[in-house]
Amino acid sequence: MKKITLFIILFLIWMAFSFNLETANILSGVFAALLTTLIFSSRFLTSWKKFYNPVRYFWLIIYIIIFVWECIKANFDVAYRVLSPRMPIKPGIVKVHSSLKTEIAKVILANSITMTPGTITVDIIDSDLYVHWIYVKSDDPAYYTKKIIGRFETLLKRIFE
Amino acid sequence: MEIYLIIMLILMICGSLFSLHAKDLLSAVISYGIVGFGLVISFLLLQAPDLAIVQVVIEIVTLVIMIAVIKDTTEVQDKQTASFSQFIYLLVLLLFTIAFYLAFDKISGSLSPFGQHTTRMATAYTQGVHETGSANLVTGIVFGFRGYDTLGEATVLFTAVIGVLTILRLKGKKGE
Amino acid sequence: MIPFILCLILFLIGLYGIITQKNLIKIIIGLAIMEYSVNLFLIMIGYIEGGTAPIFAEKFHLNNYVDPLPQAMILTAIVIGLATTALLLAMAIRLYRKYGTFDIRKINSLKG
Amino acid sequence: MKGMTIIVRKVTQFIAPIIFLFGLYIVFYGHLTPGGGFAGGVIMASAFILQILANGEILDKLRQEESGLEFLESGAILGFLIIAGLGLIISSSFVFFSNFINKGIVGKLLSAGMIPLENIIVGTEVCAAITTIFIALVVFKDEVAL
Repeated sequence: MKKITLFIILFLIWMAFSFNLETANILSGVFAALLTTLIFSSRFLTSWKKFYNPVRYFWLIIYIIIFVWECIKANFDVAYRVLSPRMPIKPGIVKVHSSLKTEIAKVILANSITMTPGTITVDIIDSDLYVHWIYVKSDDPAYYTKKIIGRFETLLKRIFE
Repeated sequence: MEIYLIIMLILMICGSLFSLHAKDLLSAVISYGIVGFGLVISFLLLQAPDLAIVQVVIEIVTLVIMIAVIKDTTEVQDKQTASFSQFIYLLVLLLFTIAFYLAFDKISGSLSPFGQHTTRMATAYTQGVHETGSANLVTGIVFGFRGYDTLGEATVLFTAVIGVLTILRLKGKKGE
Repeated sequence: MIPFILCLILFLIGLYGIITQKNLIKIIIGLAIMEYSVNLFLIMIGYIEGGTAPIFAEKFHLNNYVDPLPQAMILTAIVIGLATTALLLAMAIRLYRKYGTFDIRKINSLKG
Repeated sequence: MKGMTIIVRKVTQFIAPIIFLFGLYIVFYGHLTPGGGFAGGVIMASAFILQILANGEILDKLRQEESGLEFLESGAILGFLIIAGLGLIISSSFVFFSNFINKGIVGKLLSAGMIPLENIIVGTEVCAAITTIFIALVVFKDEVAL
């Protein structure tokens, strides 16, 4: 079943690459996706059932919108810090505890943190994320956990768990 | 068009000079990447997308291999002192420069200026779409008109792989 | 004419690296730079001002292609370049394992 | 050889099949769009290289893979020679590398006679060769130290 999921995803990607509906193209797409599935399926995800749940895709769209909005806000914040002559930066690494269970959700969370300007995920160890922050606002763990991952975490829980 | 190419070439020259004079090997290898990726952009400017695709992947693979080779070596280059042999090297280099410049001066008369190439040789190839049936003319030449070259290239690649394996493998396949 | 001369300068820098550098990795880098400059020079010869990439399109029949012959030759040369670089790096690794250095002067004096 | 952090490993699970599929696409459409056997072969090899670097492989397993890759590479050169020789035997013109299959319409996927076949074979050969070089340089390097 895991293999069929991978096959369907790869075949859709092939059709997006080539973008025509001739018989030869579809046959070669089936062949290519089959070959790729046979080689790479042993390392692919195990939880395939979540791919066929439309509610998760709805939350994914909302997540993308919120992510873009956060990104724009962070962009302006970093631009202000770069342009202002006093250089108001206070860099440091904070340890953020995340309550997400699955690995893939933690990785997506880490990548979202990295892609917003000003914060970079350095490493994930068990369920702690080590985040480099351009301006450490306070030393209180509850405050910065909410500040960094608060909005993302609840949505990711709905998408992946 | 020509001005962009000149800018890219100057960037490549700076990158190569820095790469040859860097203190430690890691920064030398990384700034060598400037030359390769500059070459990719030059290929795109010169309307050669096939070569750009090959070069960008080859460059990444070369960088990965080079970094893997020098990863656990911590060698810092010591200051080169001016000695007699150094003087001889510079003299040889000067002679080579003069020789190459004279040769270049000689052939540049027969070269047509940049961008004014007349496709005398390649006229048959550019009209050969209906002979090979391949819309990409480069692929048509590589496999159609010049198949022998491709066969030779495959053989050279095979020989290089055998050479790498022979040099690097100490134990036999049986593991004795 | 200026791009051709800059290409020659790039070639000479590679030659300078091979002649004067003492580190094996830097000699390999110099060799690769020479190879790149030659590739670029040959592609530059075939360029036509205002020409399109040599891919035949059914819709518009303008026959103003860039010369495809040098491109086809360089396509194979690039892959061979990777193979030769890999072979040289393999030899460098063996020398490093034996003598513990990349410096050719030390390797020369340690030999025997 | 050690692997990398969980971020790299998880993302590689998604990216590596897509890179491999893109390489196959470049090979199959080599006679219509930019690319071809050489470019596609190197892209396919880079998918394997990414996997080996991210996950970190066991030496014995890589040894087996490497002997399989050598077999693939030699087989690809043999196939190239056979395809070249077929022109000598079957076609009416008796030329090495004769393109005797029907050419079809320029711009369709099934066109250009033998060229797609040769593209696929060269792609296999380049992919096997570069993966072998990588495995030899990165993994057997550690073996030499023993």
